[in-house]
Amino acid sequence: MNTLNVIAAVKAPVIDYKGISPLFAIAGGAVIVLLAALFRGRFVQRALVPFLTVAALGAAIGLTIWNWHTGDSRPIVEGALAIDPLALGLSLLFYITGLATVAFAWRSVALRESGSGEFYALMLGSIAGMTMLASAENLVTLFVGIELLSIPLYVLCASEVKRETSLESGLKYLVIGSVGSATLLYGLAFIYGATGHTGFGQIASALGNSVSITDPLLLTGIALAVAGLAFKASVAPFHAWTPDVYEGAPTPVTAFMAVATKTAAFAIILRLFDEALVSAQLQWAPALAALAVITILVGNVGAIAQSSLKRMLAWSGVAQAGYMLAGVVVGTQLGLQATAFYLAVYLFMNMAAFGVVIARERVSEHGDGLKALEGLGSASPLLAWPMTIAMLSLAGFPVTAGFIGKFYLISATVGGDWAWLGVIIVVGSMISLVYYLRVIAVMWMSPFKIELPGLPRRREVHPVAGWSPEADPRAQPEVILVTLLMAAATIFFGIVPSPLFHLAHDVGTSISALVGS
Amino acid sequence: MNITWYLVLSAFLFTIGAVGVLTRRNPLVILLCLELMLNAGNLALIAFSRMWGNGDGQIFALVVMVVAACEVVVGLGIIVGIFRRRIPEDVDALSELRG
Amino acid sequence: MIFTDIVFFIAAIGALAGAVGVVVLKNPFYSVLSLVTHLFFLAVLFLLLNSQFLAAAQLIVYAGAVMVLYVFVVAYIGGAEEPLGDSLPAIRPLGVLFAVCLLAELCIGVIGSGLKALDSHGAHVSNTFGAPSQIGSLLLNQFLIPFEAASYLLLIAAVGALVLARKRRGFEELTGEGGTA
Amino acid sequence: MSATAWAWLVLAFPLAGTLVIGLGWRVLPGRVPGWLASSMILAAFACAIAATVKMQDRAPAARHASSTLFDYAHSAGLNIGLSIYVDPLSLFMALVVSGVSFLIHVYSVSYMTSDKGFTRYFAYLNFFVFSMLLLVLAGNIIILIVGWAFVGAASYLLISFWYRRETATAAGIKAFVMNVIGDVALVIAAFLLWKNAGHHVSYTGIFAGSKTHFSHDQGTLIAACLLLTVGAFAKSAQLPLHTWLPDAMEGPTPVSALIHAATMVTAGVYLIARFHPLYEQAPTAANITAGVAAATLFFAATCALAVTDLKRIIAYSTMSQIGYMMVGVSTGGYDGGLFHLMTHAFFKALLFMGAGSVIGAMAGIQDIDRMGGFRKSMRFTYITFVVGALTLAGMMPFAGWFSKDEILGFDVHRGGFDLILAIVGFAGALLTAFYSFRMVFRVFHGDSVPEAQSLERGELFHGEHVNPMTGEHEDTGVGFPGAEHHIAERELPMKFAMGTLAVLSVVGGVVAIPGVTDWLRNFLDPTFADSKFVNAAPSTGADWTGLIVGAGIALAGITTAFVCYIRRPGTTAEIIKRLPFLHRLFVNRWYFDELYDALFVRPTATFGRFGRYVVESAFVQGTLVGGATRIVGAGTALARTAQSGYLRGYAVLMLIGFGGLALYFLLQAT
Amino acid sequence: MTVYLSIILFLPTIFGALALFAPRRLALWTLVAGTVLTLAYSIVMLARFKTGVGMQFITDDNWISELGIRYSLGVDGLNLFLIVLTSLLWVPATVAAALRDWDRPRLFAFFMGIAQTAVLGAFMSQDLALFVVFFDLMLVPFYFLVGMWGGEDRVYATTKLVIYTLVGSLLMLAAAVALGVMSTPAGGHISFSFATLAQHPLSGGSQYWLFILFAFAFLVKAPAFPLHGWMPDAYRQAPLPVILVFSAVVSKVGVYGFLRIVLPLLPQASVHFQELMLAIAVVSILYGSVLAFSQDEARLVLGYSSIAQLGFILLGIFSLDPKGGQGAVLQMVNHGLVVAPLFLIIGYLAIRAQGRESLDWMGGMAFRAPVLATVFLIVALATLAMPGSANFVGELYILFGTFQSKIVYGLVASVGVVLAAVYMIRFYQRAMHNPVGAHVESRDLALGPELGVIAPLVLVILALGVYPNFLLHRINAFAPTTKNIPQVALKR
Repeated sequence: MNTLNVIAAVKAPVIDYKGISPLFAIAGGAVIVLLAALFRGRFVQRALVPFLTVAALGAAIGLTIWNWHTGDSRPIVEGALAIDPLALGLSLLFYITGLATVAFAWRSVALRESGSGEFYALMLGSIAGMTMLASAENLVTLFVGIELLSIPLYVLCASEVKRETSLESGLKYLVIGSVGSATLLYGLAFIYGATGHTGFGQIASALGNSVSITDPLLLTGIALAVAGLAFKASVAPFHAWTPDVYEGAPTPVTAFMAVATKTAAFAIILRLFDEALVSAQLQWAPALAALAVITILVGNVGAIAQSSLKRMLAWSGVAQAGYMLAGVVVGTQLGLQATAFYLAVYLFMNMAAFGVVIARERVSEHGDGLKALEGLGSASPLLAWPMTIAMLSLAGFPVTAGFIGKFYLISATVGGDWAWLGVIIVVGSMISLVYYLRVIAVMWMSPFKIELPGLPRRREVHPVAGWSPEADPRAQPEVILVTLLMAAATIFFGIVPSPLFHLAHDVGTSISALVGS
Repeated sequence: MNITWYLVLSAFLFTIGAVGVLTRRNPLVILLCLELMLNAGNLALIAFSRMWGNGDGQIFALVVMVVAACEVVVGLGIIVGIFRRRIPEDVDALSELRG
Repeated sequence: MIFTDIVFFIAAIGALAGAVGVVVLKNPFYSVLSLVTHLFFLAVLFLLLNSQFLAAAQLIVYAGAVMVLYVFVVAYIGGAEEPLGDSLPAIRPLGVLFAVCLLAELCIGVIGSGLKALDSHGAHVSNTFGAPSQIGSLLLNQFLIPFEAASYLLLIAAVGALVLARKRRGFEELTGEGGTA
Repeated sequence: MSATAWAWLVLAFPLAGTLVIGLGWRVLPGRVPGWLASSMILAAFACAIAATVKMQDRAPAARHASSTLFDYAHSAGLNIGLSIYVDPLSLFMALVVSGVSFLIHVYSVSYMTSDKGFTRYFAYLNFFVFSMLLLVLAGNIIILIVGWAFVGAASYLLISFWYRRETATAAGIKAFVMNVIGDVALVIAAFLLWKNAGHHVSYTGIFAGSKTHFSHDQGTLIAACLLLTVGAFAKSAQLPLHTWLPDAMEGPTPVSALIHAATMVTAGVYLIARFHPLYEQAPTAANITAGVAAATLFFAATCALAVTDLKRIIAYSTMSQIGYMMVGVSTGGYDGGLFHLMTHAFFKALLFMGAGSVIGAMAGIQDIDRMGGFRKSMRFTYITFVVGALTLAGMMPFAGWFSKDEILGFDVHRGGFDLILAIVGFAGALLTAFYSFRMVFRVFHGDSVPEAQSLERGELFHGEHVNPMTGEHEDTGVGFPGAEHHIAERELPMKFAMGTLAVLSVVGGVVAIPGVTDWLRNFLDPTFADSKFVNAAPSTGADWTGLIVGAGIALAGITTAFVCYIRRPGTTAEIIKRLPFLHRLFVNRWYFDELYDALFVRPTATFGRFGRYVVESAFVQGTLVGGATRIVGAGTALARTAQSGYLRGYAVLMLIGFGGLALYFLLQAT
Repeated sequence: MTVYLSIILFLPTIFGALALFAPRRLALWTLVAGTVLTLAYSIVMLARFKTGVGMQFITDDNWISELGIRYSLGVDGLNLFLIVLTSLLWVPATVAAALRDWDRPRLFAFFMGIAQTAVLGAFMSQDLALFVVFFDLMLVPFYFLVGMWGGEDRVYATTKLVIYTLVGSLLMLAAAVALGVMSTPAGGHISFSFATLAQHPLSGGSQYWLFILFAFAFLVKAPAFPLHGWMPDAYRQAPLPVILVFSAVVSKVGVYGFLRIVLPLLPQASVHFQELMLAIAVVSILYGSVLAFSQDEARLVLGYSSIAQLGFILLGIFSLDPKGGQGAVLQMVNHGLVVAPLFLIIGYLAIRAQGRESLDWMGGMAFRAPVLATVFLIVALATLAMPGSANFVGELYILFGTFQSKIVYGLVASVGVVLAAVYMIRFYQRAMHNPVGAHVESRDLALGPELGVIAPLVLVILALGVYPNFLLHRINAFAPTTKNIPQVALKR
């Protein structure tokens, strides 16, 4: 009683420290890493800093699991954040991606260029932004989260400052990204203007009461917001930056972006649309569906005839985003679960693929070119197998997690009376076979001519090996290890998907506004 | 003066910013145009904040200012890098990544 | 009321003029200056919307700090005139065209809205509205997290700038137009 | 042992022979396979006799029995047993087949001695006999079809026995395909009967069902019968499915004797006799069958006039003779038809054997223009051949005289449409007599050709080995036929076979001399008891008048031949000069082959080429595969050109995208 | 509830995995051991099979309960012999493979093992989703097998093969999911088990488009005209043991799907599209046959002949008549049994014609090779369904069934029987008969490596020719499922 009065008297917010502890772990980790990096010296740079980063991520994972609970979301800090399975589950994905990236970046040029402390700190900062985003409960947090996510990435993309393409990708990402966030901001402003609130909960309750769902102001706001978020998730036609930035950025950064950024983007898309704007679903669902179709088609046809693996993966990433968007469109718990499931799967298969690309481009004279994989099957099966598994999974062959993911998505679409979207997904995967299978063919069935139609490349790829002399196939165990782990996970969850299903199921429960599966 | 007026004004500013991004080739100027767009957002936010009489919008705007500053910093950093790399300050010159 | 209207129009025209200046002026240095003017008039508008604190912040943070940074950079790399012509001629007309569409759509969105409040001068507010105290309390309560995050963001951005602009060896042996090495 | 048990044995022996010879091809030395095979057939013949005896013990009404080994196919309402049906008809056929086959086996033992495929030959031959017996003993129509196809396969194998000859393989595939057409017709017929006659495939079931389920001359029934007829005609080389038979002469001569004269080709006759209840219920079908058969018999006779290849002449005569049988059985003269089947088996086999002997003497040459004057040098062959010829010509008192004229007499007696058939038959008989003696005179009379002379000198002529059709040389070292030739005069087995057949041809008629003996009719009656023509036989007197007329015709024919070839040689040349087009027509077998080539072979081949070069490449690969590829390719090009690499280009793209979105949302707005 | 089928199912994969670690020379023999063991098991299964009691050896476990996918296997008259056939034919294929040396033999064995498991799984599975899983999985090993050990244009061929067939399979994936979801009663838990699906029939409209998707997948697999675009390249390029199993077994999975899935689950649509499918079947028969005898490549002769043969099977299935259905099943087994030895024979001929597989290079090979000739002859006659062979009985049933329901198609189809005779005999003659080819050195089958491999198959063919009821009697067990199709369809 007495204490209550005291708390009431002091107008300080109630902060659930347990709830935001993962966020603290990451943010604090970044600071510690920075400080540690002040001590120059090989040991600190090569061993201590990475270790600290891993420690921070590990701590975050632990805390997240500690926080784990199913059921409805729990707003904390005056409803700025929500701690619920959707947030927790997806942030787990960020952390895992982060761990993999630590290994990938360990020998990278970018690390040497920017200094490991700065590199890892920036990465952690970005992860912090993602964590915020995943649990954002109001528009302001949303915006800050997105910026905290993006700005470090702009830097990381450009961090190989001596390489022109790295700078180019950095600038492109920055400019287009800022346009995106400006659009988003404007949209959020309109939504705020239409509803008078910034909290998702209040917005949801305002829709249909204080403001009609078909109010032009609101809808324009939604349109702007969709555009902004679609940009982050690299959904066509807002995808154009993706291939260029992915190709130009240092490959570890590309891997990180490809998986984590997309996951974060979908996290916030799910929150905004399934929580705040759920009652306007009739209005936004068709638009998103159209975007999904465009994305699936554009992404898949774009990926064909790419000679750079990073580029190919970028395009395929666009296509995959389309698949997941279909899960959002459905707007049911099942759809939510399917999307979450696919995001997890997406992490494993892409990380496996990127790991191989990294391992190869450091030693091959073809860099990240498709040719760099020629004859890999007999040369080093340890790399060829993960790549093969990743490609098969991306193409959606059975006994890989990718198949289950597609299956789940399709059943979600059919269940939500969007059967034709399911068919579109299928059509997309048909087209995708062309380029996924070609990668496998190059690895196992060479020597043979890779026919690559299309634009002549301006820049012939130079060996990156010159930049990191100690990198040679035998000397990057950490990369190979991560790759193998990811591939193993892809297969494992293809055969025993239940763990992921439970995760996805909890995620699905976190937004009770949705109609049950 | 009606709130509508402010909003229309901000729409104009936003558009001008966009046009700038599309038409200018100097990365510096493009950054400036981005600032314009963000400020248009700010104006809208504050107008709405006034309209509803709650402070959320103003806080939002404040945050946006910070964000804008950060973008500027990073952007300028990249531009400096480009300059050091002896590449002309022309975004069209940076089009090696394509296809 | 007339007075505020007049002020509004002046400020609005000023802001627009500044914005247009940013876009059209060839020399980046002038662009920066016209942005400053733009920001100033914007601050005036903020005052009209009685958010004094933000007006102040606008002037100090922007017109003050950020713009100075700009000026330095421009001075450092020299405000080069933009090369004439365009590598994709289609863009200018196309861009302008779609920008106009954008404008139209935004205006429709604003004007077509059914919200009564839009046509009002805004809700009746106490004179503490927009004052530092109110902002402060909001920042420390409801928006604590965004506030902290924003400050954190500044730190990260600083680190980023450091990474990008740090003095480095090795640029010398890179030929200007060469591909990557 | 019951009759059916013996019947199973009849089947068992040849099959055993096939397997033993086929598997023991490495170990069996010299002529052993030949003798082994022959003995197997002899055993089968013995068993057939035993079965007959058993059957004769029963009361006439009870003279049929069936036995099923196991379910051949039994599901989904279709119940087919692996069963045989034994009755006088099947026994009669079994006797004829196994008997004649035995003699031909014996003949072959020496004829094929030097052939490198000796063992293979006898394996095939035994397999053929097994199939033929299966055909005649089959207890239901499906098993009948099985046997039907087996004999077809055996015939194919033996036709292209000398597979180095492209002519032989071509003839083989021709024969096989024509036979398959027949099989298909039978399958469809089987279905129609199964469906409409109460879901039976066994003869007894079908006949019982047809009585109740079909009205007289019902359309479905006619269709079924006509399909049966097609099957029969395909096997028996009747119009229009006859073209394979002349080419079938590519096979070794004994094969022609066995398969393409004595047994297989007469299976069609058996088929129609077997299904006589249906035909009697569907007179239309029966009449059509008879009509076509009559046409065949005349057409074939005309061809036999003109052709100069010895074996082919006999082949055409076979077609023509089968025509007689067909007329007989399809008009209800079952005894006559089957009687003629038997006698024909004797004399036609005999003729072929004689021809084989001559061809042996000619070192493989078959063209009668090259022959002449073997009268002195090949006494035995000459005599037997003449006997055969006389029987064929229907000269009194040889067997053919009785059998052929019984058919014709029966038709005359029935009158009406059948009278026309009979008249055609008599006309055919004239031609028959003529061409059979054309052979005799041109081969054995006249001045001796070198081969004959060397034979007179006592050594067998050994000529260069050539393909009788194309005349191209053959290397006997790497294949077939064997290096040496054999003639009856020097080979006891050949003599034995020909002698026996000659005797049979002379005395064969004794089984049915009008007014004197009635053995055949009595024997067969139980099968045809249900026939409504059972008592339709003409009076003895009428029979004899018919016989006299027949004999006269035969005499006329023979005399004409005598005049043309012996008394006034060159007459034929005169005639040819008078009626060149007729000659050309006959020589080219009325252009049937050319017609089929134009109608079926070339169109199909063209379609094949069209499919291969147009449909496959243009449509399947070009449109379906290529089309999809091109669409995707276009999409790729588009996406990649949009990916210009210019930052501001991307911004525009975003703007466009947003424009679309906003437009949509504003349309949603009120 | 028994683990029996699971053993048969996974033995090949296990041994394939073992082969990965076996010494180079023994790798393929390891797999051979596996296949032989599998065969032994499935023969025991055949012996234990009880006719007329429906589904047997049932295994039914949760696999992915969240998606309602169950790991449920079972055997009835429909798939019994297809399973046996699969485990039978993999033996000669692997032995033939083991008798020549490959590079990377371990991988070869591994993929062959996986392939067999996938095929067996497709035949065994009693759950639609599980079927789809195996159906798609099948392509992976074949992609590698053709692509790594094939001929010159192997990569093109294999890519085409996989994409072409996977286009079908993916459509089927969509259709399968849709079928499962849509036929789930409101609030009920989703299930893909055939039994459950059969209980909740869909409305006509949705049946139709699902039918089209399924049909597309299965027709591509078969292949049927005009969806056989992948066939010529694949047949030309694939290594012989691989194309052997592909043509003999894998091609059956598609038509099997019609009987197992389409007819029972989409009866209305099956009736609705009957004429269309019959037309496709008839066209495939005629087109395949005609092209088969205009080919010079031995493999392509078989390829196009398979199109015709599968056309017959399709015909039987869509006669929607018990006779036709059983004939179709019988014919699946028969065709597998004759095609396998034919491919072996092509191999033997090629050895004797300096490695060339074109008929132009052959001829007169029967000389000094009586055994080869005999074997070839038997198989050829069986292939053209000569009466007395089990194939004849199959075609007889198919034709009877078709005559029963749609006689016109049946009559046209019987032209195909004649054409079959033409192309098979032509094939036989151009290889074995006629003057000896210039580069042929004719010799008989070597006792162990050649005759030993092919003889068992030929014996099986002969045995079944004598006693086809051995198959029919057991196939009969599934007759009920097809017998009531038309009535069921009309009832709904």
